[in-house]
Amino acid sequence: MRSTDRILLTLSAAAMLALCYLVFLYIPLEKTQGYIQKIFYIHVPCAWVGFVAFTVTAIMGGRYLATRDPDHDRWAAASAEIGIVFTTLVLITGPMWARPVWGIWWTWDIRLTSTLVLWLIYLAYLILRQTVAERDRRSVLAAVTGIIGWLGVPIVYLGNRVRASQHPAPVVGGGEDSGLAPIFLATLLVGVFSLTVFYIVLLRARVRGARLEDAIEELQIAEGRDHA
Amino acid sequence: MDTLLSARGLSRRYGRNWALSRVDLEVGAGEVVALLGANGAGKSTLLNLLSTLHRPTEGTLEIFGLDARHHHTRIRARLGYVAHATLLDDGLTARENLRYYAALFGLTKVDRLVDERLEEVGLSRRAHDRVAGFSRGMRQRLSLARALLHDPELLILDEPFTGLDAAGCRDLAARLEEEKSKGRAIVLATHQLERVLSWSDRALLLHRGRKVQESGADRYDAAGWAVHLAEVAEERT
Amino acid sequence: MSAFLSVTRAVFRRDLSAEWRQKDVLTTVIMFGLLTVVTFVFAFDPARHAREEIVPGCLWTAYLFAGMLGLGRSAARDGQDGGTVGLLLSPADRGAVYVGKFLSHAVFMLAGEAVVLLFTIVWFDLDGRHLTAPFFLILLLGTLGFVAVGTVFAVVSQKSRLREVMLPVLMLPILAPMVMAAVEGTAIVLTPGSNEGLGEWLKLLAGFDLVFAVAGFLLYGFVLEE
Amino acid sequence: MPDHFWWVFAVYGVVWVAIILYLARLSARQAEAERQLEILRSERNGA
Repeated sequence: MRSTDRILLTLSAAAMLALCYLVFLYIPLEKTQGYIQKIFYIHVPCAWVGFVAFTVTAIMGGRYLATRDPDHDRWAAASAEIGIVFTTLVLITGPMWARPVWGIWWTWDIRLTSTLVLWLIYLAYLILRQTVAERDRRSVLAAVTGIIGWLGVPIVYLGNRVRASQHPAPVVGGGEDSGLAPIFLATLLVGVFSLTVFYIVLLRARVRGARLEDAIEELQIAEGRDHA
Repeated sequence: MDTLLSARGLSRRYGRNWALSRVDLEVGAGEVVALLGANGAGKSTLLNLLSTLHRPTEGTLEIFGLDARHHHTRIRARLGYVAHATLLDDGLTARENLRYYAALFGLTKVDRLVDERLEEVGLSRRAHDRVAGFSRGMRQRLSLARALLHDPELLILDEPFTGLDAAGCRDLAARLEEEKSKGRAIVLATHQLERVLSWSDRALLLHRGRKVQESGADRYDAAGWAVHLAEVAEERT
Repeated sequence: MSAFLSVTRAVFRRDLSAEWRQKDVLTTVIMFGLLTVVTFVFAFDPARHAREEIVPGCLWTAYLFAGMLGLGRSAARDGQDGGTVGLLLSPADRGAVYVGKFLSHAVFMLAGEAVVLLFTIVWFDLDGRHLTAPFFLILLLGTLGFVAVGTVFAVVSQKSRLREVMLPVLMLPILAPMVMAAVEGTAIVLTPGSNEGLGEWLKLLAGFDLVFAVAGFLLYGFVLEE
Repeated sequence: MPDHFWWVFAVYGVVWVAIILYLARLSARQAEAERQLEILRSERNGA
């Protein structure tokens, strides 16, 4: 298992190096925002992984409800924990983009606002997991919250789009219509590939960790039971 | 006598401590089993598992031949549970309470059924009075009527005699004996063994979540068991 | 089908009778609704702000927080008076129970909101011109969305250590689009002139209600059972 | 260096540092858990 992770890690690192080469040395400057626009190729992949991670949480939650297999719950929890890390990075890189271009740290545009709400939904999910002690109950409540939370994300995006059409705000990452020239798109995909593979590595490591922690707890409890 | 309920290695854990550990139990159709043990011995925990209210942490439980983990809804339709709490709404009258549960259980010809059950537990005269004004004994009887509304094959009671005066206990014991004569299986937890002695088939002793003693199907007498209980209790402390 | 309806009706009627006796959900919703509106009046002096700027935000913030506290009370009561255990013991369809609870919560919310609205009309000098049909349609759709999500999370929050505190944490992020649509929609309706752009928000609200009513219907059983 | 280069590089740096530190923490936690499991298992078998 160690070897698969090592392969995935090198793949992700290689893609990241390719991304750096493309972003810093190869692709031409984007006409309107110039150099700062290069943040796009790490900002958007983070947002993408943030959303994919929450989708995995919702799917694994659903599978837990169907099978009650604790391992599904571990995947759901692990993915949420990694997802919030990436979503936090989006909320850091977003303002770092807006600052030089518009002189403001935060803009209530479509994507940043949607990411903030996703981040709050993640937080609610993780706080809920911290405040329910009994494992089976925690898994069920988290699964339901994960599914309902996930259903909310596209609606949040739709809501923001309607709001943006009525209160235009500077849009991080260019508006919908800023069609990406092929080279830009390719660079973006390299970034997405790199971070998605890294996400998989993190996910596998986190799930292994959770399995070990559960095994330890089982042993400690069995210990207690024998001496009762 | 085919088995109605069979539990294998039933355990339940709350946080780190085991409220119930590896209990086996068989209950045949129409059989009456008394569950004995001090407070905190795991009686209520076991009954919560048998009534499918809670899921066991370990072990298997089959009721009416159905696995309790997956078919709890179908099991509950054929099982009655009189818990510590009466589960009655003080603001509603006796009749309204039973009509509410009849609706939940999807029963038909509700009025006739409710009148019958109220008659059986001797509460017909109080059908239209609000439960708030009922005595502990009357609430217990109404709770019994609630649990018997859907004519369950298995009746589970958790300390039904607590809080009742001598007359109330005798009355309840008589009613339960009558239910047994109708072929209804009963599992009840109690401290007062002597009340159920004459009509219960078997007794089972729990101590610190484990089954420590089970009397066989042969006759046993309350005095013998009472002495026995005392010894076991002393040994353990 | 009739078993389904009889369960829904039984759950609905029991909630109403329990509320009729204690009235603690209604009092909570009305009290906190009015307190929030008054706080808004002190925070944004109505004289200096146009009505359509303050009233939508004020009204919906009042409804949100008062509603969440009301839901917390309702879920706590179900836990205490054995209501939930009684339901669990029965083979009643969990979806039917959800519909019953959904309707009773909707009734409590709408009743509380009506009282708060009356005071808001007086305090902000709203008159007939403002309270048009779309205004009440937004009120209804927003409340139904709130209740669809709230009915599920009221039970979830009761099972967390934080209890009522968990309710806003769980609900507010997910309710964001509903609040956005309700507030923006109400602002459009209160602004004299055409209700241009209102349709978008109504569609969003209706979609929100549908998605979460169906999700609640399917998931409520899992949460109740646990 | 083009203007804003260091700012953009800093953004990329933030992301890399964050995810690499997180991976390191996960691996450390996992190693710690493995060690603890070993101790517990040996105790149970040995005892």
